[in-house]
Amino acid sequence: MEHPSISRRRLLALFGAAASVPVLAACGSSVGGGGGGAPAGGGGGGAVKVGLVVPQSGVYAALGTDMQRGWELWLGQNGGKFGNYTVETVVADEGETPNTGQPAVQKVLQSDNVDVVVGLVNSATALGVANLLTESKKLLVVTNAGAGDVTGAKRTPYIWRTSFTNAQVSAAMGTHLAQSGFKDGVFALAPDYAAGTEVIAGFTKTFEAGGGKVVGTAKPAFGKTSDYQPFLTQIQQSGAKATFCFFSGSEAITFVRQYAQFGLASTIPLYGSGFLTEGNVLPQQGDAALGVQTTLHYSDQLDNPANKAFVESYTAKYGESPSCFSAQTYDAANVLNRALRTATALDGDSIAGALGGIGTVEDSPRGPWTFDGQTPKQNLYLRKVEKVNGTLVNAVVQDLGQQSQPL
Amino acid sequence: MLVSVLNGFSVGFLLFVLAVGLSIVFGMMDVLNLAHGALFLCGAYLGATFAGGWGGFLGALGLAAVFGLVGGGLLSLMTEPLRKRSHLDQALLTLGVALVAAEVLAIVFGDDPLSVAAPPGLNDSVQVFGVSYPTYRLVIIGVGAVLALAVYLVVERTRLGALVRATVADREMVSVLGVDNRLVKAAVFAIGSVLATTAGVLGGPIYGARPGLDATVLILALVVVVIGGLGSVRGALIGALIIGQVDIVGKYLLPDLSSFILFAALALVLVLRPQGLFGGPVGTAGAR
Amino acid sequence: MTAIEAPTVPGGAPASAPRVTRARTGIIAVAVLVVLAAAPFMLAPFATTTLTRVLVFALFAVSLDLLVGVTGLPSLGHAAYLGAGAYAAGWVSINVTAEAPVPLLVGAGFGALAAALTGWVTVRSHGVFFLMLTLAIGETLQQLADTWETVTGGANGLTGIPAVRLAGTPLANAGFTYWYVLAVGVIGFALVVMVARSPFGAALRGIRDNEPRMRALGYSTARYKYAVIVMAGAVAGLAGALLVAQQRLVTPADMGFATASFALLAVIIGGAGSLWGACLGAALVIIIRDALGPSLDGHGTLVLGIVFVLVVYLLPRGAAGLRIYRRRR
Amino acid sequence: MSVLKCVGLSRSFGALAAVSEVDLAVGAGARHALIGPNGAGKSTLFKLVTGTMKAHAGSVELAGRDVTGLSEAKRCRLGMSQTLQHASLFASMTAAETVALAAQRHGGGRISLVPRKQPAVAERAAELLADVGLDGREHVAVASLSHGERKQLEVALALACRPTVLLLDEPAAGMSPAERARLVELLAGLPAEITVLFVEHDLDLVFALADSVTVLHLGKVLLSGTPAEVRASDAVREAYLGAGRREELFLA
Repeated sequence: MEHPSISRRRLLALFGAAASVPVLAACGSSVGGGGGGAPAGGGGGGAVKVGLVVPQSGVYAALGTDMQRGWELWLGQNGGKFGNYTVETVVADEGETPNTGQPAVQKVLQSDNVDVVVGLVNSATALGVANLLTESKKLLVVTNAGAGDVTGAKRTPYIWRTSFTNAQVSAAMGTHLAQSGFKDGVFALAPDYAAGTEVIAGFTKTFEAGGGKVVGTAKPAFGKTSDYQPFLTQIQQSGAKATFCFFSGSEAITFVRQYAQFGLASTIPLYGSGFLTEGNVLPQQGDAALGVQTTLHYSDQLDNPANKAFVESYTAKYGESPSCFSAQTYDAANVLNRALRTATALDGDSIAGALGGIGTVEDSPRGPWTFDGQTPKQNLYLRKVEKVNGTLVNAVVQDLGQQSQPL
Repeated sequence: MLVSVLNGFSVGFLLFVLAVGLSIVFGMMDVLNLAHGALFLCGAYLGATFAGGWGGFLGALGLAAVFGLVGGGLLSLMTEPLRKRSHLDQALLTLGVALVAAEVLAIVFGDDPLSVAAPPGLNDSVQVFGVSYPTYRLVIIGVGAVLALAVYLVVERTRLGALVRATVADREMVSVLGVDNRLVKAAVFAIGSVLATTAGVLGGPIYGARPGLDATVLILALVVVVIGGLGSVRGALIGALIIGQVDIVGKYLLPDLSSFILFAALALVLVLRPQGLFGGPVGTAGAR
Repeated sequence: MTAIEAPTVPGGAPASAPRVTRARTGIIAVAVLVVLAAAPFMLAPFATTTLTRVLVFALFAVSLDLLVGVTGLPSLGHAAYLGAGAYAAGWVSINVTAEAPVPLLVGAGFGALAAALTGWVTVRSHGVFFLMLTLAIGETLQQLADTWETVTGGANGLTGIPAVRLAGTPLANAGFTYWYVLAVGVIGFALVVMVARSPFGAALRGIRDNEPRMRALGYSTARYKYAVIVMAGAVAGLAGALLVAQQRLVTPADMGFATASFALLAVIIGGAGSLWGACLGAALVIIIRDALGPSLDGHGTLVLGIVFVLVVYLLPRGAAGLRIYRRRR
Repeated sequence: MSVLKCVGLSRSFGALAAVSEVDLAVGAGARHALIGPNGAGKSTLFKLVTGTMKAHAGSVELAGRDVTGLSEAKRCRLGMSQTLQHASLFASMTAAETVALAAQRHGGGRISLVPRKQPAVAERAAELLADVGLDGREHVAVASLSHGERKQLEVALALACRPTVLLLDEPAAGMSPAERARLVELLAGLPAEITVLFVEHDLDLVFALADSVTVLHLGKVLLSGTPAEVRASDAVREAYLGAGRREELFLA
């Protein structure tokens, strides 16, 4: 009597083998030489292969789409070339966590043999792949992950950033609030995870330096809190004159809506780091977001010629106005183009060296900025949510001046 | 402080509507329905798509009932062939269904988090204890209380309720009495699922709808069922209200420890009464 | 790696599988080991890294199978012990030494410790209630890793973990790391097979089939369940140390619900109780998630869910792994 | 000196006092039967003695030692072994493996974590299987054993625990006459130092085997004595008359 489990196991083995063949078919040896494959062709001319690792699935998918659009827009406007290298882009899905992010970076480095990696939304992934880049001596241009360590405590010459650091964004708000009448009481809260802690630390440092007093703090559970009433009641009873907070994604939507529902919006003005009202969260927040003021290094309402052109061509091509994620990746292409004009070769060291020498990026949509410690030293803008002919936007209220990464 | 206690009730009642379906299905058929969270999320997305007017809200509730019945019936049908096998197989089956459902919802509704507007008239706030409190949540307390009463009456007072309780006590005996407990099981699965999708629509304006919400809500429902005890409506109600208070008032008193409050409460109950406050020794070493 | 697990009769008549099947399994095992060992020569670095991830996940699935398949304890929180081992191994590699045996021993030790500290809550329960308790424990430990920033790096994870050093030389490339993981993985697998085929293993299978009867035979089953939970925790911790050796990064996502449910899926696909089946199941899960996932634009889990449902139906004897496979008259 | 003594043992399920204040003393080497009409509380009393169920009051003594609070496992290790009314065995094992599992626990040695042949255990298992008439069926999967054979395996399993007190819950239930006769022969042939307490409906078996009998009725002890005394007692006939057929009691 043939036992069923034998036939099932044969079926299983067959299915397993069939599934694994396509993956492991790529031949070549992974024992020779240190780290990834040998660097691709060098010298002037020829092609440069770029691995664009952005989220195409999971919670950050919308950010990934904005980034890819920013990248393709710049290439479209500049004949798809960096210097006189034609750009060949390989896109990989960063996903939501390092479990998918790190393999994606490994894939573009080891099997697609790219010269430069661009992208990464998740800070844990950016920090996690540092050793991959240093060992394969390839350059990574981070276009979002805001953890301070990436270009601070855990800096490596192979990782540069065209976005921001968490503390840099909130430090500008700290100084501003200290000078605008809220000195004697601000309540600060952010989710209980690394980025939240960094933002609050950056804010508190400059706010207290300006003589301000933080009257209360709270750390809602990250990713698990959907009812902020306990914290809102605490804010009301702490006697704070204003609230500073940091939330992104679905938490930003829920918090801002509940902030209005519990009546705090009219009595205690809400301030935050730019991501509270940036990109696709704003339309979901609706009128609850009206009047919320945030600081960020970009807004599609910025009044400078570079941004006007950028917003116009982006909206024409994609039917939506760009977010800071699109601008950050647009700039990544810009700085790589400048670097490859002077870089002698395509390996990490030469491009990194060239990047150090590109000086001010004066034609950036966010306004002129320069690299300082491998991350932008840039203007931070105070923005306020207003309704402009029917749609909610982050109108620029004031330029809070240049701010580098607080160390 | 008082508003936190009030809000604790609103969260508690919503949790009850969510958890009671899981508790009955598990208590009755020993099927741990890990797809319960996906049913909730389906309701939430229905609420999000039809948000706007009262027509939309009631339409969403109606559709949620339909999806709940279909979903419950389907799940009951799918677990039927596994009836002779261990309860673990049925739980694993629902885990597979939960994975598939979550991905299908992500494909259909996309990855962006959606916010859900409360129906007009309930979208504003009202002064309670000198602080403004969203009217919608007051309504949730009312609706939750009514649903709790309804479920309690159905289970305790009606013939179907008696049948459900009898099947929880001894499924073989019920089948000996000539009742085809496959129908009873399908009915309870359907009711449990309708409760889950309804909770999704009701929870929309508070929780919104986003990928990953199904796992968060499943954990919450499991905590309520573990603390409240399995298979008992009373346990689910008391468990949900306790969790509502512990979660909300706890976060108000200890804002910096809010990540741990829920799990600390769970650990406490597991240490003191492993079978939960009201549950019989269903899962533990009790005679089965 | 594929010695077909035929439980030796605990001291009873000679092994049930007749002499010829025992030889056949020996040959298959050696053959697979040779192919696996030669893999890095034939594969590109990325493929080797994927295979390394498969080996790590396979050892983790085998440790879970010791609970699910051999003892009948379905756990949805086993990833917490993988995480405990990974964080411990990572921390020791950064702050003390990355020299070969240290991270492995520390990882296995902390995996066992985490299992010992949390396992006692679950030994009184069984079946689906055990499943629920372990789910709650897994979530609690993941939350701990998410917020204990000073040690675990919180949501950013523990990063910058130095490569493992073997007798002083760091394992720099994908090939050496692969061999290291293969060697330790085979040892871990052999340990689990050994326990499963020992008299202790026979007692575990008795508990799986009929725990009340085992109590009536004089076995205090709670103590056996606690012991096997700690052992499985240790092997999971060892797998955690290998995870660190491979990806040199640990984040709370590594110990979350997704990892635990995929491991349970791997065990069920392989036929709970057949330890080498768990390895095959692990290979399938990782290949679908990591290799085919991106091409399904990130919806690899959909395929896994469907496979899961099919496998639960296809299983002739249920996930509890009641293996009746001797074809006697 | 009685090797098994129950004093004031009671257990109720809600209002129903299934067992109330039962005193029972079984001498060493006795073959003691526990009979009574359906619902008299026999199985409940059996479970209280084996420790499967916790008593609400009263005590159980094994060889002079109070075991009331001890778990089934501890009582088994102290020499009390049991077979269950509905044979409950290990679905994935063969007959030999089942008995070996019990034998290895009571073989004196430690349960080792390393695979190793245990010849002593194997021998004992084979010997026990032969005793209960399952020789030649050692390697048959339990699932494909007949009902009678499974009951025989239960007895072998209980004996593997080297019991001083053997508790059998309706050992002959569902057995064919041939298997029943073999069981009687087996139980009669048990060494004298093993005390046997068995619950049984089949009064032929009871009077064939038992040297002392206790009759339970509505949770109380109606009568304890020799088989002859029980057969002659009106009270017992009353209890059964009300519950059972007359002629069954008056077997020749």
